[in-house]
Amino acid sequence: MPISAPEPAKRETLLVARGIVAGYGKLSVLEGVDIEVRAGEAVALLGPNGAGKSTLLSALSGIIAKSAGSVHFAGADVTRATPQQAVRAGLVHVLEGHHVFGPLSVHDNLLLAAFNAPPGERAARIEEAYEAFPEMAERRHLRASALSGGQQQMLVVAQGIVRRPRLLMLDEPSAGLSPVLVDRVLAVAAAMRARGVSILLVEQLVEKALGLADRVYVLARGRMALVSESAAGLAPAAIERAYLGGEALAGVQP
Amino acid sequence: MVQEHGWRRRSVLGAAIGGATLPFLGTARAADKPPVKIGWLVALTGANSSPGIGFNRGIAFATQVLNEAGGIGGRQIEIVTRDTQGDPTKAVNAALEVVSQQRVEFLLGPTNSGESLATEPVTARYKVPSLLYSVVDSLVDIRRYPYYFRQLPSNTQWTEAAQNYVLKVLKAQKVGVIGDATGYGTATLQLAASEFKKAGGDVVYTALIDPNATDATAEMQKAKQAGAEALLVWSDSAGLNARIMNARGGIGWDAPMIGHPAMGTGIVKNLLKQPSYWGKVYIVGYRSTSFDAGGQLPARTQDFLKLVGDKVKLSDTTLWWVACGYDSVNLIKWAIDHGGSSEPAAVKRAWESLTSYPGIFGDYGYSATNHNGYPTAEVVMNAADSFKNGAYSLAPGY
Amino acid sequence: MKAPTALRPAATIIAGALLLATLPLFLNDYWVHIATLAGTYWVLVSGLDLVVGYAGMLAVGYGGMLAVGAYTASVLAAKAGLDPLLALACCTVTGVIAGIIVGIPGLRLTSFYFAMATLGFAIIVTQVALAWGSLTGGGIGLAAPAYADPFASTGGFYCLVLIIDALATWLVWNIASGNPGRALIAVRDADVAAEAVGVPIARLKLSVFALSGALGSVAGGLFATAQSYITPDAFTLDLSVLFFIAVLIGGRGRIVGPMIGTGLLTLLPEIAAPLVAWSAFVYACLLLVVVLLAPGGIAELLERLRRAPPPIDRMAGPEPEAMSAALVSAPRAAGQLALAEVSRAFGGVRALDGISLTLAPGTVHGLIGPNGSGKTTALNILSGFYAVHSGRIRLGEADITRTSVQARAALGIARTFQTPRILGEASVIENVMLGAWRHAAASFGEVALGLPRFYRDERALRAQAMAALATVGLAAWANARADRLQHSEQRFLEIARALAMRPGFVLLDEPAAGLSAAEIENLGAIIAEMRRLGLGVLLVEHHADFVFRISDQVTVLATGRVLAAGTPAEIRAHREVVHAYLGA
Amino acid sequence: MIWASILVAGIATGAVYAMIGLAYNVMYSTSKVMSFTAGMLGMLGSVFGALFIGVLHWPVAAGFVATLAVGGIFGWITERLSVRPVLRNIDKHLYVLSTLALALMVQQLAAIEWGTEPRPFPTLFGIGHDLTSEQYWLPVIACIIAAAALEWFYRGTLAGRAFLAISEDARAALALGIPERRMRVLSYVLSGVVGAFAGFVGGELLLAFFANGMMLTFYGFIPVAIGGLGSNRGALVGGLVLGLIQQAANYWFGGDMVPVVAFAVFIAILLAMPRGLFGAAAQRRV
Repeated sequence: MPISAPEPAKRETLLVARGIVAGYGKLSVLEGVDIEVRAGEAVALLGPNGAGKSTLLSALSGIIAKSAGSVHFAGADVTRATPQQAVRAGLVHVLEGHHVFGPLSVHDNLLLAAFNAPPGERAARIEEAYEAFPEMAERRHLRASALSGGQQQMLVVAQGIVRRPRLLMLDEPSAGLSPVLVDRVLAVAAAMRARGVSILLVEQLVEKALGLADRVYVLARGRMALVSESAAGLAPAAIERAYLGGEALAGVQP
Repeated sequence: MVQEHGWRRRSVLGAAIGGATLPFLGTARAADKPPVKIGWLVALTGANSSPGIGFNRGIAFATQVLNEAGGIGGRQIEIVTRDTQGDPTKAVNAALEVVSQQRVEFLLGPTNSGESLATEPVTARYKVPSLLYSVVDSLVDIRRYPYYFRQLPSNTQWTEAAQNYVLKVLKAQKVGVIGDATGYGTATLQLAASEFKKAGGDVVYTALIDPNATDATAEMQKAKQAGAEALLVWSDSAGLNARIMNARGGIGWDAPMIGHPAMGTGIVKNLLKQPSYWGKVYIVGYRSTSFDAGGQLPARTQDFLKLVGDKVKLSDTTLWWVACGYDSVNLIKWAIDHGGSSEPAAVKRAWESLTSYPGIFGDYGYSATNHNGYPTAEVVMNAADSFKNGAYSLAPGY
Repeated sequence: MKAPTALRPAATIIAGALLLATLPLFLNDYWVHIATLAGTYWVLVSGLDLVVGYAGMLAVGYGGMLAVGAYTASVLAAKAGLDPLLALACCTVTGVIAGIIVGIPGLRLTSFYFAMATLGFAIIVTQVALAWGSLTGGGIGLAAPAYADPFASTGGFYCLVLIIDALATWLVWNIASGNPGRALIAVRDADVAAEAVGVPIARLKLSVFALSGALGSVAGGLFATAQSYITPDAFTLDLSVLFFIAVLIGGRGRIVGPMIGTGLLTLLPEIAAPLVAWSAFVYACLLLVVVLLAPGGIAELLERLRRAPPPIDRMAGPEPEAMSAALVSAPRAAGQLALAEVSRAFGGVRALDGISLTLAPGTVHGLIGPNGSGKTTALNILSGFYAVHSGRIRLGEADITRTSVQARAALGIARTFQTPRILGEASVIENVMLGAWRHAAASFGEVALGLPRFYRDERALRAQAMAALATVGLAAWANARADRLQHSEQRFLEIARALAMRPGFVLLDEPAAGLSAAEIENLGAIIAEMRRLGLGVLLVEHHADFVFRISDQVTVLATGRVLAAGTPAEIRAHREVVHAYLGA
Repeated sequence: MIWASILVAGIATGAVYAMIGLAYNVMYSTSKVMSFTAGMLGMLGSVFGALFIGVLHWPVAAGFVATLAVGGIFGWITERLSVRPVLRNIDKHLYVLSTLALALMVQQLAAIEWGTEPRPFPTLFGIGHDLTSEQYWLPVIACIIAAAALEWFYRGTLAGRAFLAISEDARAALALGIPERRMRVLSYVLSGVVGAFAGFVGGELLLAFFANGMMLTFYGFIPVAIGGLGSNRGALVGGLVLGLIQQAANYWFGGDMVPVVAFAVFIAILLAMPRGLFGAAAQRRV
């Protein structure tokens, strides 16, 4: 569902990352990655499993250390920023894989997302999240571990809303969700973008991602394999090539 | 060759060893004769170091007095002090160091029974005349350890004094015997219980208590229920002694407690819930350092106190510890003076000929068959709550 | 590093002992006593090094072992009138028992719990010695055995200690350099890898605890005599901590380091006599400094100076033709390895939901699917790390559903891990020799005693491991520390280790992750050779084109179910697969 | 009467053990570290309480606050010196050694500076006598207060919920912008306060004695092992059980067997229930 937005060229740049090298311990997953996100746009970050997409988001949000490269966000150098500083600046990372705090209630999970908000503002922010996901409001006193997988994913995205992002980085929000729920979650992302929030979306469901995104990056084996200024004009074959290491799937039309 | 190396090492370790012996070297500069070196193994730090600190003051004082008066036959006295911290392994190392490296001619200590038991067999082969600072009976063994003489009373003398007081003065037949769960406590508990039965008494209750136990109320109640008329308490743990007294007072019981001198220390006093809980506690003491009914110490002890003046702090230690340390150095001087040399054989002969040396702590006497030198008659009981300037009053009945 | 023979360590140890035996000629009794004490402690620390240094078990309370031995020797000599040397020999028996008593909790407890348990053990031993007065003399203690000539004098006893030191060092050296040593390091650094190659972890740990207990107890027997008299007071917590720090300060997983550490720590309080009140504080400070600044200890520092620089030509090309030598003999055709209707859930989430899959010898079976589709779970179930909740696993006719990981390794099922589980501090070739664990013939005892079979094993395993390393192209790195390898090289190392198991089946968990294009080519050649030699290869991989290129069969999983299965061509044409991948 | 005294003394000592167990849990909550310093906190609480109130004659309230402050500072030092540096290390077990080293250093410092003899802890209120004296009821009340306060902190404050979040899933907490490191420091300071509180209220029972540190490290851990790591409820139950077992062992077998029995119970429970009564489930290995 394309949403009208200003021409890409006119937008100012929100996030600029250059030459990111990062990994876990001695293992370098990213080997010099550049990425940019402009204000108010949605960017899809695609790539096969193990390409380093989640690692890139973690490196941008400061959850893992970068061994080289720089990150600027909204004009400020956030290369060495802690995740807390990133969140305060509006650089928000929603982890993949239903990372909720099981023993805590839904409401407490959202309250924790408001950790860096001024105390007076917390309730209002949580209400915003409840508006986006009314089923969370209904279950506010339920333990998060009692939620279904799809509901847990909603909760994680809701935690993203509570953090009031300028750039929302969503890591595989569709994983483990039924198609209906996938659409719900992506609709929330689209609505946020309509309000001017930039979106960086990592997604396995390529078509869904392309439906939302203005631009596309494809990451393969720790490097950018493809950068496209237009999601709509992207040939599926090109993505397949980038995905599968150079060979397109023969005779298949997605 | 060995000596040479010892000397060389000493220069390497000069600072270390010098630091430990420094206080006593002050007047030794001009002496052209070699000093009389006395090894002194003592727990100055670590648990149970209070007696060691007291003994140490007496030894230092005697050394100072004698050295100022010209030493022993013109030889200055040098005390080689080693802090053993109450650890037998450290004590053995230190003992070997002073005998084989420092080549001391006399040995004092260690002050803790576990340490003495370990160092004695090790040092025995060096034939160094030694004064024992431990009460364990087996340490005096003329056949195996011919150069060892005990200056303190033995454990048996202690338990006998306590048990005589219970049976003859307090006229109590039924006792409870309590020890702490340490080496000393377990051993003395057995000794005291069996000796008491032999003497015709009735041991109605025995208990070993963990020295860190938080509470002894249950033990006191059990002892009371068992019909104990008095308690024999053998623990050198001040904390436990205080807890026993607190428990005894807490259940409103007033059976007398008789036993280890540690029950009379200022530490115990501080730990008591009420000062009155210190009443009816009688501890092993000595006639020489006890106030009589008129509040007077024996004349010889009074002279000693005049000599001491304010040179030795007595308020936080026990007079008999200081006196005992003072006597040790003087016993060594006596042996060299009377034996004619500091050769082990001569010293041994001299001490074995000693019938009654008038020490401050007591009248020592040894013979070729007896190396326990302290007279049993001088072991008495003191009232624990009568502590004043390092001494106690005689318990009622003397 | 040449293949070990009995001669080299023996000669080194004997030369060292002879050198040390001259000390009494130069030193007075005091220093000889200190040397005796250091030697006595080394007997214990050598064994403790196997437990703490090699196996990585935080056994803090080994002062208790010393007490066990001291009382054994003293009680037997004093009460039973045994000859002191015989009494010392008996210490090994009580030591083995005490070692196993400490070891059993060690099989189940994690680091801090185990450290606490061993501290408790040390407390209990002294409490029992205190309470059991009729035997131990209680608080009064008892006299230690005195040896007859020629061990009666200070120097003579010192020589006896040296002889036992040499023996202890010999035993520990053998264990450490042989199969058990490698397996222990594996238990410490990569326990799942140890399991996967078939190391019977519990039995191995208990053997090591028994040996270290025996050594600790013998040390106790000697300690008693050095002390001449023992009371429970002698076995302080400080002593336990000293032993433990000696291992750490020396550097875990080595022998020379802890030996130096033991010497230093015994000497320290003697040299710094005025600091006696502070000695415990100094020990603790040392421990903190070592842990924070040099966790590898002295030995690691020495190692850094000694290690040869890495070969310039980092990755020599693999030589797949060497694989047959690595496998020694053709794999046994045990039939097909099959999952039948297997399900497995984790906390309510069905990770696998009725999967069937067959892996035939001499074929490559690719297993692909999106994240969380159950690929790795399937691999873990095949190798035995996860139990199934329903369904069967068969190897040929045999049902191996409930067979342990180790037993499956023995049946010829080898695997690699998504994150390489290597022994970083061991050399590359030792990592591979670990894989050949099952093919060593010598028992723990034979290794300890350095019997001929141990050396035959070592030579054979080393040759086989070299062949495996040549196969994957790491032969030039054989003697380098494994953690100096790059991540991609570590993947090949794992494959070499799997080959050293002489397996019938190899399960590869994302072997191409993090590999360069050239390395992927090499990997392909190696897998092709596996197939040619008759191995069944399961390939769990994200890299789809690679899987399609080299697989005979491909199974696609999605949300725990088989989405498609067939030849690569069939799968490529499968519409749902494309959907699963591209979400179309 | 004997049974009453066993019960009263057992519950009182058990309460002190339970509070040390709480201190263990608070440290564990944010760092997954079990620290040998837990018992040292109790020892410091008694020693500094006795120093401030008994020796320096400060008012009880001032001495109490100052003691808790000392505990908090030591908690901070623990985190800074022996936890933070090793958390980065791959070999996570190093914390066992670094905290052991720090614990031994503190114990030795206390032995040298405070002395190796137990010293009295002042009576604070002087209410009750014998079995109703404050040395028995004070630890129990304090333990209830500490447990309730922690419960309120965890459930009722954002920082407390952040602790739970970090222990549940540190990465997710980090991603939410919760400052993990500052929270960890806070948890160590809090644990220091709880531990010093335990030593302060247990001072009359335990006396101000340097060797109490190791004793409490050991006996404070047993409740955690019994109750399950991280479970405050478990620590309370475990502390009570241990206190009563010790008193009973003392009664039936004698003082020399108390550590033997306590240790045997510890091992038996660990082997039977490695996760304790209320422990969390094991993690996946591969």
